[in-house]
Parts: sequence; structure tokens; C-alpha cells
Amino acid sequence: MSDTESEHHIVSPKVYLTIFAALMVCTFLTVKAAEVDLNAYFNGLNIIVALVIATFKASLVVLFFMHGKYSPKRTKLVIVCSVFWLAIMLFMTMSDYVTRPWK
Amino acid sequence: MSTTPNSAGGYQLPREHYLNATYGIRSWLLTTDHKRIALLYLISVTFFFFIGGTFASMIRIHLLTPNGYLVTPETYNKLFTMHGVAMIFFFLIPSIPAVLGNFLIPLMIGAKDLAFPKINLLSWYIYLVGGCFVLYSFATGGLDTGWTFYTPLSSVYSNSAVTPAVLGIFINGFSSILTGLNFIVTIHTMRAPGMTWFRLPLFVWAHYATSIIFILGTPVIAITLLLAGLERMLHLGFFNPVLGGDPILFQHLFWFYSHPAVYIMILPAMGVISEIIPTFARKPIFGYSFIAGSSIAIAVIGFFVWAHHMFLTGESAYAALTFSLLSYLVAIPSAVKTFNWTSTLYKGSISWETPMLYGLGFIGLFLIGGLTGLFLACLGLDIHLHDTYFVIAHFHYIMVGGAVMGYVGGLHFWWPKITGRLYPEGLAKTAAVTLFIGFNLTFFPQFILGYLGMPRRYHSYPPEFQVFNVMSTAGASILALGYLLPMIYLTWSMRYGKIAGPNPWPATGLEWKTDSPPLTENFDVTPEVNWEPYDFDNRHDLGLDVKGAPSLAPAHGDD
Amino acid sequence: MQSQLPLYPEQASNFAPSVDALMVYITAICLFFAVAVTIAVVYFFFKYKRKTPGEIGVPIHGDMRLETVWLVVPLLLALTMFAGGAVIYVDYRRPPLDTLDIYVIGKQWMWKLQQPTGLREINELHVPVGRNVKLIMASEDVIHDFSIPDFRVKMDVVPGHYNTMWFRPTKTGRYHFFCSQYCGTNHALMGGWVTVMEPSDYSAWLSGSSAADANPVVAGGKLFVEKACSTCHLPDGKGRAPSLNGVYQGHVQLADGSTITADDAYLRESILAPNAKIVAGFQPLMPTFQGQLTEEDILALTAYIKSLQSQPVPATGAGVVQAGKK
Amino acid sequence: MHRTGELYGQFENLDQQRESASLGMWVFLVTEVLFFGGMFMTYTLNRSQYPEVFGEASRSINLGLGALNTVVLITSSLTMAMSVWAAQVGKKQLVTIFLILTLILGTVFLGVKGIEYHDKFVEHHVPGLNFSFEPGASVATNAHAQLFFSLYFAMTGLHALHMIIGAGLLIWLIKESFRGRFNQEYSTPVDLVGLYWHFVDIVWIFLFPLLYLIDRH
Repeated sequence: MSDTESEHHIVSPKVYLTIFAALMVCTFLTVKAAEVDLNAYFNGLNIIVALVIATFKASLVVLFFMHGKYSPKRTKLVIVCSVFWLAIMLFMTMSDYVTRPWK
Repeated sequence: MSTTPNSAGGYQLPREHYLNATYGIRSWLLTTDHKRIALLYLISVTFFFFIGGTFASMIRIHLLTPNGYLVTPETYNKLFTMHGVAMIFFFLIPSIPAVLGNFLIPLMIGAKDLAFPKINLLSWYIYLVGGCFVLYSFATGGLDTGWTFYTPLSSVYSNSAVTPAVLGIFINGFSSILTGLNFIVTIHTMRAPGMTWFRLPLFVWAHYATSIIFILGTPVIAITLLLAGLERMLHLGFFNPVLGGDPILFQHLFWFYSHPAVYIMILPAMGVISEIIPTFARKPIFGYSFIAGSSIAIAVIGFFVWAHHMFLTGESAYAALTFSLLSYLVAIPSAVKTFNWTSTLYKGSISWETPMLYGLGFIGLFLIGGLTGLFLACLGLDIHLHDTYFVIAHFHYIMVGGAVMGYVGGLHFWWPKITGRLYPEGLAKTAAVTLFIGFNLTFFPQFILGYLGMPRRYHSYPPEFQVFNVMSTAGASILALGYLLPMIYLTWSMRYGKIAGPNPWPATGLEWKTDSPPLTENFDVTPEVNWEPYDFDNRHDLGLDVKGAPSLAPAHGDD
Repeated sequence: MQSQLPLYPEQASNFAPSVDALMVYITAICLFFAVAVTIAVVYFFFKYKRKTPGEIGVPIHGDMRLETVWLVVPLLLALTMFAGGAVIYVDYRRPPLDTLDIYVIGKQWMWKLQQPTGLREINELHVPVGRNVKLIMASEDVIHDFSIPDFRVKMDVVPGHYNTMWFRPTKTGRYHFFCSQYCGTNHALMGGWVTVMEPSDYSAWLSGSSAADANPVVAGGKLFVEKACSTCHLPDGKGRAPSLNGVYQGHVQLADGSTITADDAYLRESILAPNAKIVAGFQPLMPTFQGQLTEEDILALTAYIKSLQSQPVPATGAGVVQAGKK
Repeated sequence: MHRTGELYGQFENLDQQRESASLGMWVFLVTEVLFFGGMFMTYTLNRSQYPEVFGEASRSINLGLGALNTVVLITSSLTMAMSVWAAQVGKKQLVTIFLILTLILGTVFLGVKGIEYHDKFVEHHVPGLNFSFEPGASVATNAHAQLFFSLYFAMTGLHALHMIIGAGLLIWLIKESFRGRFNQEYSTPVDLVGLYWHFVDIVWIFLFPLLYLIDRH
């Protein structure tokens, strides 16, 4: 019936506080990075940096606050699916717009 | 099991079952029993089928003559729009999953109920609320945007009651989402001991695949229609080019759900057929894992093909090439299923009972529907065929010839389980044949009309198209008769039909191991599964001529 | 005309024979499978009809070889269909350069068409036989679709975008065209006729109607001055904006390093959203003209810019990359 | 189905019930990802078409308040996680305290959001009401800025709606927690609301850079 381990994993408050600190640092970094004109080095770098930091923060929340790291495989698959399908929607739709000027 | 043959060789209804467990209107409206909720859905989807069917008949009568005398252009546009909205969102999408799926999935996997019975009831109420919004839209001004709600026609230019309709479909989306969620969790966590993934009936696999689409697709249509509704109410510009938005983006988001939605309609029907064929051929299904796998493949690949609805919108030619190629890939799993069903018949012991006639009809019609999809996925041909009656014929072969045939066939197959009684076999066979003939006469001429270039959604047409339109209308009247017949005799049989007994066919699934109709808790004790699916050869309990079985009188009546 | 019950429309353009041939090819394959499966099903139904009530079938669980065959064979056949369709489609989406350009504007519920000479027609289109014709299409309101079944062509007409389609009529006559994308109440009435004429008849027909002042190039030239485009886009390339001489169908170097072909869609975008694609070496100074020009104005301006195609391109300050200079 | 203690009748045992509930919540969050995804798609396309105007419009919203809200929301995620921990180790009083803290932080977030919305209203930046971006802006700039603010309000509004629903769930949890319902054996409702609350946090983690930060320099 049950094809997963169902025991509760307890994450210690220390881990939570560390993750919280990391999230705060990232928030500070992303605000600071936005005030620098990174686009001068490479067009679009500001957006890339902002989104990379956001993705990193989101991953921390999923893995530790939401116990994604300690979850059964099935839950991990569910998480991967949500990201994958969001990516399908974004990339395949944008592929239409990006390739329109191509001849 | 409390059902035993009486002295006359017939059966009696079990003393206690889900239908007589409690009485009164409250016991139905507040029930959390998946079987009762399935019946609530049965009644409500039939209601919407009636509404959609009425609109369809008016459309066909109107199109008898090139200049249509029955209704005005405005009314005609409302008729086909409301036909589409009622049929797709409120009949086809919930039909098999919410009626048969709801009733059968817990029974088939040996569970007492779905994982979240209250959420199941909530889905039905959400469906009703969404339905009320849409009916309100129909009643106050109607809806004339086409079921596709293309912007900016729907968000700016239409004068009809678009907002309530859009909200209704938005709300109804959550009903689908919750049903899908319930199925996925139930199939994962509620299986009886011994019911491994590869012992699941193919009906359950098909619903698992369908639920994937419910979960991943429906939220997108919900938000898209919400944005279109906001655009209309507050004059925003998400999809309105005058305000900087992009109408093609709406189509991308719309079809991201609405193409997979076609698989929401057909996958459960494929599941029904995968149950009917082995049962009435009395042999294991050919290529079980291929049929199961192809359901999942269809659900997944189905998400990569949506822009084939947009080849001529000015979308990038590169995107068009990609989406066309991927569309051909999604055809392969359907082909695999068809070949496997056909092979299952080989060296079977085939009975010509009604559900099998629907199975046969389904194969034929789905074959035509699926194969004509190959024409539309073809970029060069789509330039000519896009938005013509060829498209109409193609998707009616899939949705009506496929999904509705599967639904009606499934209702017949499981009717004895649902009501405990058999329907009149002779009438049922007549209805099945009538439906098949009526359907083909209605929709086959539309393929030719489409190739001749008759565009869809036309309230009047050049006179050279009339011959085929007359044929189509004639077929529609036969089709209507074919639908009325089962509605009448199935209702009749609920009271007067012959008592069926627990396993009239007999079939191998777990749902046939309990009473007909089943107990509220489905099984007296949690069953344990130690047999492979559709394995007649090793099932000594069915009373068939199995090697090494004690010689028994046939347990399934007197045919 | 064809017999009482035609099965396909007339073949009146360059696309019709190849589309029909592809249709026959795919129909043949589908018919083969449909007939094969139907025969098998019906044969099994009779052959293996149940004989005794307790009879069961022979337990056969599957066959890997068969599964492989019917996975691979349909896949290969499907790929040939894809290829056949792709060839036609790519040809269709890339109009040749030597076209007769017709401007088409769709609005609820009529088609406004304009010949290169400026002659306007409503729900009627006259074209010479044997000449490549390109339709450049815009919509004033909702999405429409210009469809000519006898030519086997159609294309959506989308507000806010230019879509183009092309064909070469191969047979004189009158052919229906339709609006194929549902566009509201009188969608079904939004159609008309294409008249395909001998080239000499076509010229006679054109000269028979005087419409010099409506010539889009002339009208566009006027707008070019009125809207003060001419104050920056100097022909000699010494203005604040690139010279437009020779820009149409030329390669434009953009500020972000990429190169783009200046087609109708690019010209339109540069008028409405000038800062979307800035030409290399220029500042994003140009205001947008969205909301200030009608679709017809934009078509006229585009026609005017296209008329500069053959003008000499200045050595500096040109929008277009000169051949051999790079 | 009858309920025995915390076990609902359709389940065989508490483990199965907990697994089902947790899987159900995760699957629900997948639908939420795709739900917000539709808006992110609309945002992405429109931003790629009108980068300047989107940048200009983005600079008109208050970065300080946005950053403050980010901090508030992440802190509330921490307190939520802590209440799950407290339930797991059976410290019943701590559960209640952390839940109340989470609720307070959530309310602060909504309050700050309200201030932002009020500012936008005063500046005539609310589409559909009295929109005018900047005096002298061209028709097109105005339209494209309106597009930005439409998306701003739609996305943050939907996010705020999720916060309000989350706050309602928290109030219910606090009520149940006062009765001492959550302990080592049974903390499923706290776990599930926790998952939901963290998800809402994640949405904001993406909304913050996309709406407030891009084109600040």
C-alpha cells in the first residue's frame, strides 16, 4: 500500500535559523545588485542575477522550510513536475516570439 | 456477499446497499459517498448534455438551407457558442471522470472511498456554481464569442454576457482540479493490499493520466479566462492590441490547456474501452503495459503540441515546424492503443452484448477521428483545412464518436453495478446501432464540406454546400433518436430491469467482487488482490470453462 | 464547373496541386490503416464469436515484436507526412521577392483591399493570372482570416500584427474568398470574390479606374512630411535618424549586435514601437506613433518607405548594411 | 465516513492518512504554480516587448516597502516552520505562540501592501479607475504603463488573496492549537498550512525582483 517511508523528519531550529539568515543575506544582495548597472557588462545581466538569486531563495524554502530535502521521492517528483511544466509553458511560448524575426 | 441466486436461478438485490443506506434529500445533498456523488454528477452532466444537444439540433435545422431561416445571425452565433461551452466544459470534461471515474476508482482499487470525500462533494458544488454562472449568461443575453473566447472579440467587441460565462468556467475549473487531485492521491495511497501499479485496471491508468492534465492544465485556463474577464470588466490591456497587449498570447495560454483538454475527454473513454474489450473477448488485454504507458505518454506529450491550433496566426514558422513534428509524435500512442485493442480480439471468445458493440463503434469512430488529426497536424494541409468543417468533423469524431461513445458504452457496462439491474438488451443494441449510423451520417459529410472550403461558424453558406449540409442534418435527427433511447430505457430499468447479480458479464475487476449495488463502504472487508488484471484463465471464481476448474453451472444467468 | 457532388475545390493556384497531392498521399495511408483495422475487427467479431456461455479466449498477453513494429512503422509514416507538409508551409511562409503587393484591411464585417496603384476595392480582389501576389494584411478590430479555398491558402488577420500570405493564380475565373476566423455577428457575410484575369485585361481594368490621388506611395509621402518623419530621416543619412533609402528588404544592423531583415513587420514595428529594435549607431529618440495613425496610414507610410527601396543608399547614416561594405 | 479520533473512515491508519494529506497538498501547490504561471507568462511577454516603459513604471513603486515586505514575509515563513517543529517535538504552547507570530507578520505584510496600494491610488496608477501614468506621456506609453500596473495589481492582488486565505487558515489553527490538538502523533493541519504558507512566500520571492527590482539602476 504505502510505497514510501512515511516517518516524520524533524528539522532542528538551528537549520531553520541558518536558512533564514541565508535568505536575508540574499534579499540584501538582490536589492544591492539591482542598484548596480550590470547591463553595462552584459545585456540583461541585471535580470539574470535577480532571477538566479530568487531561484536560489525559493530552492532554500522548498528544500528546508517545506522539508523537500527530507521528503519521499514521490514528493520530489511532484516538485520537479511543477517546475518542468511551468518551463514548458514559458519556453515554448517564448520560442514562438523569439523566432519570429528569423528568416 | 449477501447476494445469492434464489431458487428460480435469478438474483435478489442485496439487503443493504449505498442507495438504500439512508433516505431523504439531505442524505444526497450532503453525502460524501463517492458513488452517490457520481450519481449527482450523472444527473447534472445529463442536464447539460440536454442543453447542449438542444442547441446542436437548432444549429443543424438552421443549416438545412443556405440562407438559414430558423434564427438570426446573432442567435446562430450564440447557439454554436453555447453548444460548445455546455458540451465541452460542463458535459464532456466531467462526464467520464466525474461520473464513472468517481464511482469506480475506489471500487477498482479496493478502497472504501476517495482519499478526500468532502473535497469530492465540494467539487460537485463548485461545478454547480460554475454551471449556474454559465446558465445565467445563457439566459441573460447569451454568449457569442465561440467557445474559444478569442480576444479581442471576447474581451472588447462582443455585446453578449461574456463576463458571467468566463467566471463560470473559471469557477468550474476548480471542480476539475479538485477531482484530479483526489484521483491522483487516491490512486497513490489508497490501493488495497496486492493491488500493485501493474495490476491496476487500465481504466484507472487512464484516469491517472487524465488527472495529470487536470492538475497541470486547468489552472492555466482558469487564470487566462480570469485575465480576459478582468480585461473586459476593467478595460485593461492584457490581450488587447490597442492597449499594447497581444491577442496571440491569449491563444497560447488558452490552448496550453485546451489542447490537453481534448485528451481529458478521450483518455477516460479509452480507459472504458480497455475494460470492455477484454471482458467481452474473455482474454487478457494485448500489451497491457503499452496501453498503460501510452495513456501517460499521451498526457505528457499532449502538453507539447498546443500551438498546432495557431499555424496561421502569424506564429513563427520555426515554432510551427516544431509543434507540427511534436503533434505527429502524440499520434503514435493512440495508434498503439488501437492496434492493441484489435489484437485483443484475436482468438477471443467474443460476445455481441451491448457494451461490446459500443467498443466496436468506438474503435471505428476513434480511428477516423484520430487519422484525420494527421491531416490537420500537417502544416501544408492545415493551410487549407484550418477553421473549416473538416476541423468540426475531426473533433466531433474524437469527442462524440470517441468520448461520448465511450461514456455511453461505459454506462451500459457498469449500469448493473450502479443500479443492480440490467437494461433491456434488445433496445440497447438497437440504440447502439442507431447511434453509430446517425453519427457517421451527421459528421462524415462534414469532412468533404471542409475540404471544399466551407468555413466553420457560418450562419449562411454558398448554395453549392447544401447537399452535404442536408445529409448532415438528416444524420443529426437519427443521432438524436439514438441518444433519447438509452435515456428512456436506462431510466426505466432502474426500477423494472432484471436483477443483475454481482458479476453479470462476468468481468475480472475488483469492482465485480462486491454486491451490485455495492455497500456504502464498498467491501465487507478490505480485499486482497492476488491475481493479474483480465486474467480469465486463472480465475476459478467466475464460473467459466477454465482448465482444472470444477464444472459449474454458468453463474451469469441464462443466455 | 464540376459535377453535382464535387469532392475537392477547383485547383486555381500554384499551391493547389501540391496540397491536393499531399491530401491524396495522407488519405491513402489513412485509408489503408482504417480498412485494415476495420477488416480485422469485423473478421475477429465473426470468427471468434462466443460459442458456449462458459467459453474463454486464448490467453495471449502481448508480443514485443508486434509492439515494436506498430510503434516504428506509424512513426516513420508520420514523419513523411510531416516533411511533405513542412515543404509546402515553408514555401508558403516565405513569399518570393517579385510580388504584386495588395494591402488588405479586415474590419467587422468587410474587407478593404488596395491595389499597388492605390485603387481600392471592397470585398472584391482583381489579380492577374500567373503573377506572384502577396497580401499584406492588418485588422482594425478583431481577428479575421482571409481564406481562398480554390487557391488552398488562408491566413489570420490579427490586430496589432502584419500577416502576409502569397499565391500565384494559375487559372482565370472568379473564386470565393471567405473570412475563416470567427469575428462576430456577420462573420458569415464577410466574404467576396477574387477575379483572376489575363494580365492584359488586368492592366486595362486598372487603367480604367483613376485613383492617382489615392496612390498609397503618394499618400505615404505626404504623411511622411506631415508627421515630421522627414525632419530626422534625411535621405542623405545626415539626420538624427537613419536614412530609409534602400532599407526595405535590406539587412539592418541593430544596436544589440543582431541583424534583421527590414520586412513589412519590421517597418510596422519601427513606426509603432520604435525603441524595440534600435539601429546600431543611433539613439532611441523616435516617439511612438501608436494610436496616432490608422491602419491605412501605416500601410501608406510602409508603401512610401518601400518605394525608397531603389534610392541610393548613403555611405554613412543608413539604416541598411550595404552589400560588400561589412 | 465516520471518524475515529483523528482518523477518517476512508483510511486504514494514520500513516496512510498523513501521506494522502501531504501528497494532496503538494499536488494542490502544483496547480498553484501553474495558476500563477499564466500571469508570469503574460508578464514575461509584455516586459520583453516594452522593456523601457516597464522599467519606468517599475521605478515608480516603492522599493523600500517592497523590501520591507520581503523581510516580513520570510520571517513569517521562519515562524511558520518553527511552529511545525514545535508540533513535531510536542511543545504545544510554542506551537500556538509561533502560529500567532506568523499571523501577526502576515497581517503586517497585508498592511504594508495596503499602504502601497493607497499610494498607487493617490498617484492615479490604478488601471480601470483613473489611470494616468505621467503628465505628457504619449498614448502608447500610457497604455504600456497601464499594462504594467494591471499586471502589478493582478499579481500582487492574487498573492494578497492567498495571504488572506492563509491568515484565515492560521486563525483556525490557532483556535485548534489552544485546545492542544497538535502533538507528536498528529500535526497534519499545521504541516499542510505550513506548506501553503511557504508556497505563498515563494511566489513573493519571485514577484519582488520582477516587479520592484528590474531596471532600478
